[in-house]
Amino acid sequence: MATAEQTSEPQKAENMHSAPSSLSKDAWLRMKKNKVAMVSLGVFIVMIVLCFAMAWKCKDPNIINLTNKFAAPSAEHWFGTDALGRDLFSRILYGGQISMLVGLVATFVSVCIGVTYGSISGFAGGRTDAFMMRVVDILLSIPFLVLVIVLQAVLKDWSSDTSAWFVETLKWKKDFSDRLTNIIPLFFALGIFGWLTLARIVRAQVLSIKEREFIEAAHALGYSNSRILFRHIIPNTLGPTVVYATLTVPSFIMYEATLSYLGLGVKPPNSSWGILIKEGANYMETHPELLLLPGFFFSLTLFALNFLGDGLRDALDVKASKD
Amino acid sequence: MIRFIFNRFLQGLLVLFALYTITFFLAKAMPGEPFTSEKNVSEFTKQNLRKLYGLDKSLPEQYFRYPYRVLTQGDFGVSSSKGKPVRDIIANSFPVSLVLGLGALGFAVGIGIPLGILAAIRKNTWVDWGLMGFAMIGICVPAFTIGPLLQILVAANVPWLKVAGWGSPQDFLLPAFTLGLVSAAYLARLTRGGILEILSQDFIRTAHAKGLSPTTVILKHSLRGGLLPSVAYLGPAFAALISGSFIVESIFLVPGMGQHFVNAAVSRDEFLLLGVSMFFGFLIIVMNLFSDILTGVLDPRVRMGKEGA
Amino acid sequence: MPILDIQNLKTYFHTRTGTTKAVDDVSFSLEKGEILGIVGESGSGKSVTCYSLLGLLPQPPAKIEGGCVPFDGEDLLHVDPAIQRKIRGKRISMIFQDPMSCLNPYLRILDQVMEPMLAHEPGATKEQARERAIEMLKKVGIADAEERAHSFPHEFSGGMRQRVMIAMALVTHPDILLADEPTTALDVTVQARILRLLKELRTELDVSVIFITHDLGVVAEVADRVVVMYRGKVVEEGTVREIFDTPKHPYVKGLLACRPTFQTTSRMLPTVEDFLEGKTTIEVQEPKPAKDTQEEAPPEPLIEVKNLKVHFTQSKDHQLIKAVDDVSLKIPKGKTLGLVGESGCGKTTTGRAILQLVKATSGQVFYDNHDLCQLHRDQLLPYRKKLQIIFQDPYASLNPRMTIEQALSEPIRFHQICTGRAETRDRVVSLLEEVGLSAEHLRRYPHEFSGGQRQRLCVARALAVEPEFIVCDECVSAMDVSIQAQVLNLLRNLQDSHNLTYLFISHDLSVVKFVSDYVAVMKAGKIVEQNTAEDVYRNPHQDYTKELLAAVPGEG
Amino acid sequence: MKTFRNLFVITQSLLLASILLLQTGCEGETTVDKATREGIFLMGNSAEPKDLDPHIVSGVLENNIISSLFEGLVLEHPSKDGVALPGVAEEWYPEDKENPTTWIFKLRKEAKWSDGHPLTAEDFLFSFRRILTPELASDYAFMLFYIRDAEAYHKSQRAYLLCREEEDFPVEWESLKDVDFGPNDEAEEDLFNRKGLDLLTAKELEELIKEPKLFEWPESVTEEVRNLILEKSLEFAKSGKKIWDLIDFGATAPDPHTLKVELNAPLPFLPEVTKHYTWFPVPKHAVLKHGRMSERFTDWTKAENLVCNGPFVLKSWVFNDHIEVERNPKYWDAENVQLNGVRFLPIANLFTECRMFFNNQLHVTYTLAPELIEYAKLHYAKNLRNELYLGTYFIRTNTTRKPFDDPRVRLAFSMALDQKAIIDNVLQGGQKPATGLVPAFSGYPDANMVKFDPEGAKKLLAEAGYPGGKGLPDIEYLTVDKETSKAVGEAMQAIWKEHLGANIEIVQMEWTSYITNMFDLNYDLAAGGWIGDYMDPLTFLDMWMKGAGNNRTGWSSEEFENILKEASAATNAKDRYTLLSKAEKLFLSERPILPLYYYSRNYLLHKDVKNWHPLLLDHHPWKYVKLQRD
Repeated sequence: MATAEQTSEPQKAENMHSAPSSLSKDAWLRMKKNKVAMVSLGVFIVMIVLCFAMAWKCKDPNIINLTNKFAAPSAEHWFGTDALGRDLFSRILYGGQISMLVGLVATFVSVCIGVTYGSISGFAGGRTDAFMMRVVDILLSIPFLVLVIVLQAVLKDWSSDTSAWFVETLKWKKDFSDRLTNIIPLFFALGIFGWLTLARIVRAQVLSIKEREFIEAAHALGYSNSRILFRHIIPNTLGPTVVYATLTVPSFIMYEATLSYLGLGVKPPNSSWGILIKEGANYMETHPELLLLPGFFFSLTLFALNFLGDGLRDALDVKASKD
Repeated sequence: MIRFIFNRFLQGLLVLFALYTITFFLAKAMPGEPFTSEKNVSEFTKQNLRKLYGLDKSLPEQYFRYPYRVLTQGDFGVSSSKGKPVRDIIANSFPVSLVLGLGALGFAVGIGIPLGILAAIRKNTWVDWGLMGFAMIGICVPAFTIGPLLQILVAANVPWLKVAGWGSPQDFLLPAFTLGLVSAAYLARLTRGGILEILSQDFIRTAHAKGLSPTTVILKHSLRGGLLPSVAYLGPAFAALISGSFIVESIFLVPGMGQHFVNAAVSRDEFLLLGVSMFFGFLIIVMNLFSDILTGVLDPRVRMGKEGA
Repeated sequence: MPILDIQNLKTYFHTRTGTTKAVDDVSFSLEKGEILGIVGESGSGKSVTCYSLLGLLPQPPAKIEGGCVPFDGEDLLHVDPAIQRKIRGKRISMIFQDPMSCLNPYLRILDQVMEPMLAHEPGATKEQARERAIEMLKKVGIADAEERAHSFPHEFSGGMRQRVMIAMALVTHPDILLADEPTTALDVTVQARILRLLKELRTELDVSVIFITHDLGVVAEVADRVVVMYRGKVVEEGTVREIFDTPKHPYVKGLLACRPTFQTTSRMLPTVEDFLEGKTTIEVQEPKPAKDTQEEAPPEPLIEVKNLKVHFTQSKDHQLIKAVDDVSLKIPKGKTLGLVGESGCGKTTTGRAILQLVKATSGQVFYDNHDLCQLHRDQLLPYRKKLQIIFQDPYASLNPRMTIEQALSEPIRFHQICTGRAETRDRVVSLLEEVGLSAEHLRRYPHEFSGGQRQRLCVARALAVEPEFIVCDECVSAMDVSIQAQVLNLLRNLQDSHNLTYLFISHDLSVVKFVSDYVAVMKAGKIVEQNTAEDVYRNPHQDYTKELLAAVPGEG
Repeated sequence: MKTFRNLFVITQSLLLASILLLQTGCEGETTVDKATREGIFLMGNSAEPKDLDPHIVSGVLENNIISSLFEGLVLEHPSKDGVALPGVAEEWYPEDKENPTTWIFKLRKEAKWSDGHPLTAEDFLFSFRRILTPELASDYAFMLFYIRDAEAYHKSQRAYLLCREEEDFPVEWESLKDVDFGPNDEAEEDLFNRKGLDLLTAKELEELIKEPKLFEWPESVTEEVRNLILEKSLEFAKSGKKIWDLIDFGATAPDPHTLKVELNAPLPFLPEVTKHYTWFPVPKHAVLKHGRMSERFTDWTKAENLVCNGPFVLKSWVFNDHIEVERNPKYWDAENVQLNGVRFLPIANLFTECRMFFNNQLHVTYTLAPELIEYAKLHYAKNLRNELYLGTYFIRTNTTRKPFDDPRVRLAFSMALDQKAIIDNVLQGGQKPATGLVPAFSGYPDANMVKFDPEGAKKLLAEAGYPGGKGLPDIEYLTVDKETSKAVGEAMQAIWKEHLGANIEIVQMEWTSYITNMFDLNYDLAAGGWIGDYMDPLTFLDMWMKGAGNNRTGWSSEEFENILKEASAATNAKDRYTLLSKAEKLFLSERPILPLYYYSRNYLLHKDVKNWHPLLLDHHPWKYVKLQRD
C-alpha cells in the first residue's frame, strides 16, 4: 500500500495501538449484521439502563407499608406492592442490580478460572491432565451445602470487619462497603464450583486445537508455553466458552437466592431477582404477579443474553465469514 | 480396554479418598455438632452421645477409623439424625432416586434430543429460534417454580395424577418431568450444536450423493456423531439425576436420596454426609467412565486410540 | 449419442458480499464408456459443475441460474428432489477427494457399502446387499473382503479407503461415475494403482466416468478426452493428445508449462500469469554455470543428522513404532536436500525431530557443530530462530484469530529482532513485500487470503526471525500447479538472496527433482537411497526408488 | 424435509391426544374418600421420625406417632386441656393430698402388650431406668428428674451420692456447686475438669491424688472436703459397683399392678407430666430381645418387631415415605378405638402439604404455610383451623454485649415492637400479641406487661444514652433460613428503624449454625420461641435459670431463681401460681427476651374428621378420633 509509506510516524503509532483490538472490532462488525443478536443487545442494554440508571429515580425499594400489601398496579406503584407493601417495580430494578452483577461477575470469574484451568490441563496432557481432571471430579462431588455453611461461618466476621476497615481507612460509604463485603463471599462460593464444567469443555477444545499446525509453528518459533497457551490456544476456544457461559448465568442468579438464605450474599431487606422469584413462587396461588413480574425481567434478560452469546460466538468465529 | 478401566478405577479410588478427606474436614469445620439441639440437652448427655458415635476420639483417629471400618466391615456408620445405618438409608433411598433419575433421563433424552435434531434441521428459522427459546425457558425456570406449577395446573386437574406422593406408577411422572427439564434443555442445545457440526462434514455429502433421504442422512449418518457432546454431558448429569434432588423430592414427597445431602449437612449428621457424598463421588466416577466408554462405542476412532486415525 | 449432455449450465453463488459466477455457461458432453477428464485449478468451477448435476449444492447460497442436462427423460437440473435422489447413487454415483472425511467414521465399511443398494433396490434383502457389497469390495482389490468389511474406515489406509469409496459408488452398477479429485490425497504409487483400477472397472462394469482433477499428469494417464475449465468457463476441450501437444488457450499453455517435470532444468518456473498476460515466449533464468563446479566439492554441512531415531509407544496396545529408524543426513549450507517417501514413511517426523519439535529417542542433530538434542529448552531458544519450518496446510498453520500483522510481528518482538513498534512494523511490511504481498494486507485475517497467499505468509513468518535453515514440509503439496510454481520460485529466490538451506520434504517426485540439489529416499523410517538429485533420478539404485519413479503420472 | 414435517405433525397430534387422555381419566373416588371409607386417617407429619423409641426421640412429630402406638399412665382428654383420663393406670392419687410428693398409680390388670404379654409395673420401672441410663444418652431424660435420685443417676453424680451418706460431711453440698463434677467443655485440655470428677476412672483418680494440680478446685473448697470426696470416689470406683446400686430410686412397684413414684418435691401436676412420651412404658421383654437395655437404635422399633401398648400397632414403615399403624386388638379399650389405622406422611414442604390437602390427599395437615393462609381463607374456610397453642415467640437479646446489656435498651426495643402490625399483616395466622412470657393458662394470671408504646420506648432509649438511636451500633438480628422468618425480620427491621432509629442487620443461617451461634452468644438479637412441654407455666420459666441449656441470653438473676425454688416447694397450687407469676414479672421487668406473640396453630382439617378438638398442646388422643362422612 503506497500510503503506508507516506503516513507520518505518529499516525503509524496510533494504528499500531488499535491493532490488537481489531479482533473485537471485527467481531462487532460481524455481529451488527445479526439481527437477533442486535435486538438482544438492545434488550440487554435497556435492562442495564433500567436497573443501574433508572433505579435511583424510583421509590425506595425497602420502605414497608404493612397496610398496603399486595396492592394492585397503580400510578403510585406501577407493578403494585409485595407482601410487606413494598413497591414491586423498584424492588425488581434494585434486585436486578444484584442479580446482573452476580450473574455477570460470577460468570466472568468462573470463565477466567475455568478457561485457565481447562486449557492448562488440556495443554499439559498426560499425567498432569489426568490429575487436574480428577481434581475437577473431586470438586464436583464435594457437598455444596456443607462448603457454604463452613464459608458462612468463616466469613461471617470477615465481611463486617472488612467493611468496617473500608469505612475507617478508605472513608467509603458504609452502605456501599457493606454491600460489597457481603457479596464477595458469595462470589467466593460460586467461584469454587462454577468453573468445573467449563474447565471440562475448554479442555476438550484445547485437546483438539493443540494438535493444529499453527501451534506447532509457534513451538518452532520458540515461544514459551504460556505464550502459546494464552496467545494462541485460548483465543481459539472462545466460541463454545461464550455459549456455555451464557447458559450458566441463570444458575448463578438462582444460586445467589439460595445462598442469601444461608447468610451468604444479599442481606435483607435488599433483594435480587432470585430472591423475588423464590418468594414470589410461594404466592403462586393468590398473587401470581409476584412470581411472574420478576420472572419476566429475569427471563427476558437471560433470553437476550443467550442470543447475544450465540451471536457473539458466530461473530468471534472468524472462519464463519470465510465463504 | 481392560487396562484403561483398571487405570481409571485406580484413579477413582484416589479421587474417593481425596473426596473423603475434604468432606471429612469440611464436616468438622461446620459450626455445631450432631447433638446441637434447641432442647435442653446437658453437656453430660452430649458427651455420652459423642462416645456413642465415636466422636469423642481424636481427629486423626476418627479420620482413619471411618475408612478402616468401611473397608474391613462394610460399616458406614449410623446416621445420628435418622438413627439408622447409613448403608440402609442409601440402600432404601437410592433405588427410588434411580427410578426417578431414569425417568428424568427418559424425559430429557426423549424431549431434548428430538427437539435438538429438529432445531438443527431447521437451523436459523423460527422453528429453531422457538425451540431454542423453549430450551432457554427450561434452563431459566427453576425447579421450585416448575414443580408447584405442575402441581397446581396439572395434578389438580387430572384425576389420576396426585399432587405428591410416591407409590403408584404414575406418581413418578411429574417429579421426573421437573427433574429432567433442565437436562432436556441442555440436551436440546448440545444435540443441535453436535448435529450441525456433523452436518457440515464431508461424509454427509457422500451420504447425500448415495441418494439417501434426508431423514436417513440425519438419523443414520449424523446422529451418532452429533450425540457425542450430549453423551459427554450426560455422564456427570446422569450421576446428578440419579442421586436425587432435594427440591424435587421435597416438592413431590419422593423418598429419594437428594434430601439426605441437605438434611445431613443441616443436622451435622457426619456419617450420613460422608456416606452420601462418597456415594455421589462414586457415581460421578462411574458415570464419567461410562460416558467415556459410550463415547468409544459411538466413535470407533476413540475406541482404537487416536493413533489409529 | 452422449450419455450425458450438459448444456449451458450456470451456477451462481449469492452471498451477502455479492454474486459469484462459479459455473458460467458450461457445456460439454460425456460419451458412453469414456473417461472424461475435467481439469482446472481450485475455484475453476469443475467440482461445482458435478455437484450441480446431482443437486448436492446447498441452496441457498448456490442457485442454478440456467441450462439443462437431459438424462433419461428428465432434466437433472430441474427435477423433483425425490426423483433426483433415485438417480443419485443409483444411476450416477460420485466419489470424492478425501476418502477419510468422506467415509462416515462412525459406521462399519460394510454398512456403508451396502447402503446405496438398500436405498435404491427396495426388493433387495440385507443378505443380497451384503453379498454384492463383498463382491464389489473384492473387485476393487480389498483382500479378505469378508473380514475387513466389518472394520471401521479409520482402520484402513488412504488408498484402501478410496477403494472402498469406489466400491460404494459402483455397488449399484451406475451408468456414470463422477470422480472428484479421487487420487489427489494419495501417494504416487497408490495413485497409480487406483487409476489402473478405475480404468479396469470402466470396461468391466461399462461405466462412463467424469474424472475431475487439477493434475495434468493424472489426466494424461487416465482420460480419453479432456475439458479444461478456468474461472467457471470451459476454455478448451479435446482429446488428451490434442490438449497436451497443441494447446490453444494461453491458460492451458501456461498450465502445462508451469508444472515441473523430470525434464525441467531451469532454475525458475514459468507461471500461468505470464501466459495470460500474453507473453508468448517465456524467458526463465537459466542455471548459473557456477553451480556445476561447486557440486564437485560440497561445502561444509550446515545440518548434520547422525543415527537419528524417533520411537513412539502406542498408548493403547504398547506397541513400539519406529517412526524414524537410524537416519543420517547431511545438508550443506545454501543447498536443498529433498526428502521423498510415501505417507507414513517418517519423513515428516524426521523434519520435526531436526527442529526439536519431536523428542528424538537417540541420535544427534548438529547445527553448526552444536548437538541440538542435548540442549535444554531454554538453551534451544537462540537456535529456534535459525531453524524454521513451513507446513503443508498454510491455513491450519496460521492462527485464525490473529491478523497478519500480529502473526508476523509476534516472532519479531519475541526474539527481539526489532524493538519499537514502528521498526517492527517496517520489518513486517518489508517481509510481506519480500514474499510478494503488500502492506495493505496487514489488518487481514488468514481466512481472507487465498491458499497461495497464505503459504507466502507462512514463508514470511518463517523468514521473520532471519533463519538459516528451513524445513519445507510438503509445503506445496496441496496447491494448484500455477500457485505451486509461484511458491517454488519464491523459495528459490529467497534461497539465493538469503543463502538459505532447505530440507524439502515432499511426496511429489517432480517437485523434489526441481528444487533439490540432493535427494534422500525414505521408506519405513529408513533412508534407502541418498545422493545428488541428478544421480537419484537418472540411475536409481534401489527397487523402491525405481517403483516410485515409475509411478509418477505422465512421466512413464 | 417433508418427512420431518410429518414427524412434527405426528408429535403434535400425539401431544394433543395425551392432553385429551389426561382430562378424560377415570373419575374415581379421591384418596381421602377412600381412606375415610376404610377408616384410615391420613396425616401430614412434617418429617421422618428419628425413631419410634419414646426414650430416644425428642420431637413433636414423633409424638404424633408414638402416642398412637404407646399409652402412658394417664391419657389426654380429647377436648379439655389439663384433664387426665385413665390410661394404663386406672386410678392415681398422691399419698398425701396436702403434700403431693408421693404418688400411687394403680395399673389396670387387663393391660397387655400387643404380643399378649401382660403389662406390669415392672415395665414402667424398666422404662424409667432405661431412659435415665447415662449410656442411652436420651435428650429428654430430664423430664423424669422429678423422681427422687433420677437426676443423680442420669448424671452419674457419684460424689454426691457417696458423700450424702456421710453423716458428718463438713459442708453443705450446695456450696460445692462450682466444682466440675460433671464434664466441663470449657476447661483446659489437660485438666480433669474437662471430663468431670464424677466420671474419672480409678486409675485417673489415683493419678489425681498423686498430682492434685490435675484438677482445678474453686478456692472455697477446703482440702479436707477434697480429700474426702476423692477418697470415697476412689474406693467406689475400685469396688466395681454401679451408680444404680448407690441411689435410692423414687419409683418402685409394691406389687405388679401398683406403681409408686416418690418425687424430690411436691408436684401437684405430676399426671400432666406423665402424659409426655418420656414417661411411657416400653416392653422390657421386647427391648432386651433385640439388644441391651441402654443400646440405641436396636431393631425393636422395626415394623416387624415393635411391641406396644397403645390403641394401634405398627403396620408398615417405609423410610421417608410413610408410617402406617393399624388397630391393636390387644388394647384394653380396643372396642372404643374409632379408627382402623393412621397413615403418617413425612411432608417437609409446607406448600406441598397444603396442595395435597387441596387435592384430597390428606385428612389433616401438620401446619399451614403463612403464604397460603389467604388462599385457604378464600377457598377452604371451613377446613381452616386456627387454634391457640402452648408456645411463645420471642426475640432473645444478648445481655452480655452492648447495647442490650442495658435493660432500658431491651425494654425500649420491646416496647417499640408493634406486635399487632406484624401479626395482622405478616403472619396472618390469628396469633395473639404476647403480653408476657407465659401464654394464657386457666388459673394463672396474665402478666400483662408487654405493650406497644413507641413514645415510651423512645424515652427509655434516650435515657439509656441513645436518643433517637444515635450512638446505637449496628444490631445483628439472627434468624433461620425460612421465608417467614425473613419477612418477620424485615418487618421488625422497618419498625425499629421507624420508632427507634436503630439499624438492624438481618443475618439468616441454617438451623444448626443458628443454634450454635445462639449458644455461643454470638448475636445481638435472635429469633426464638418455646413450645411448652407440659401444661404448667414452669415449662416457660425454668429455662431462664443460670446455666440452663435454653437460656442463651447471658441473663441470670438470683432473685428469679430463689422465687422459682420457693415455688417448687409450694404445696398449694394457687400459691405456686402466684410465685411463678412473680418470677415471670421479675423476668419481664428485665426483659432479656422481647416477647412477640403467643403461638397459634394453623392447619387444615377435613370435614369428615370428628372428635378432633382444639387443644393447647395439640396432642390429640388417637383413641377418640373418628372418620365419618356427613
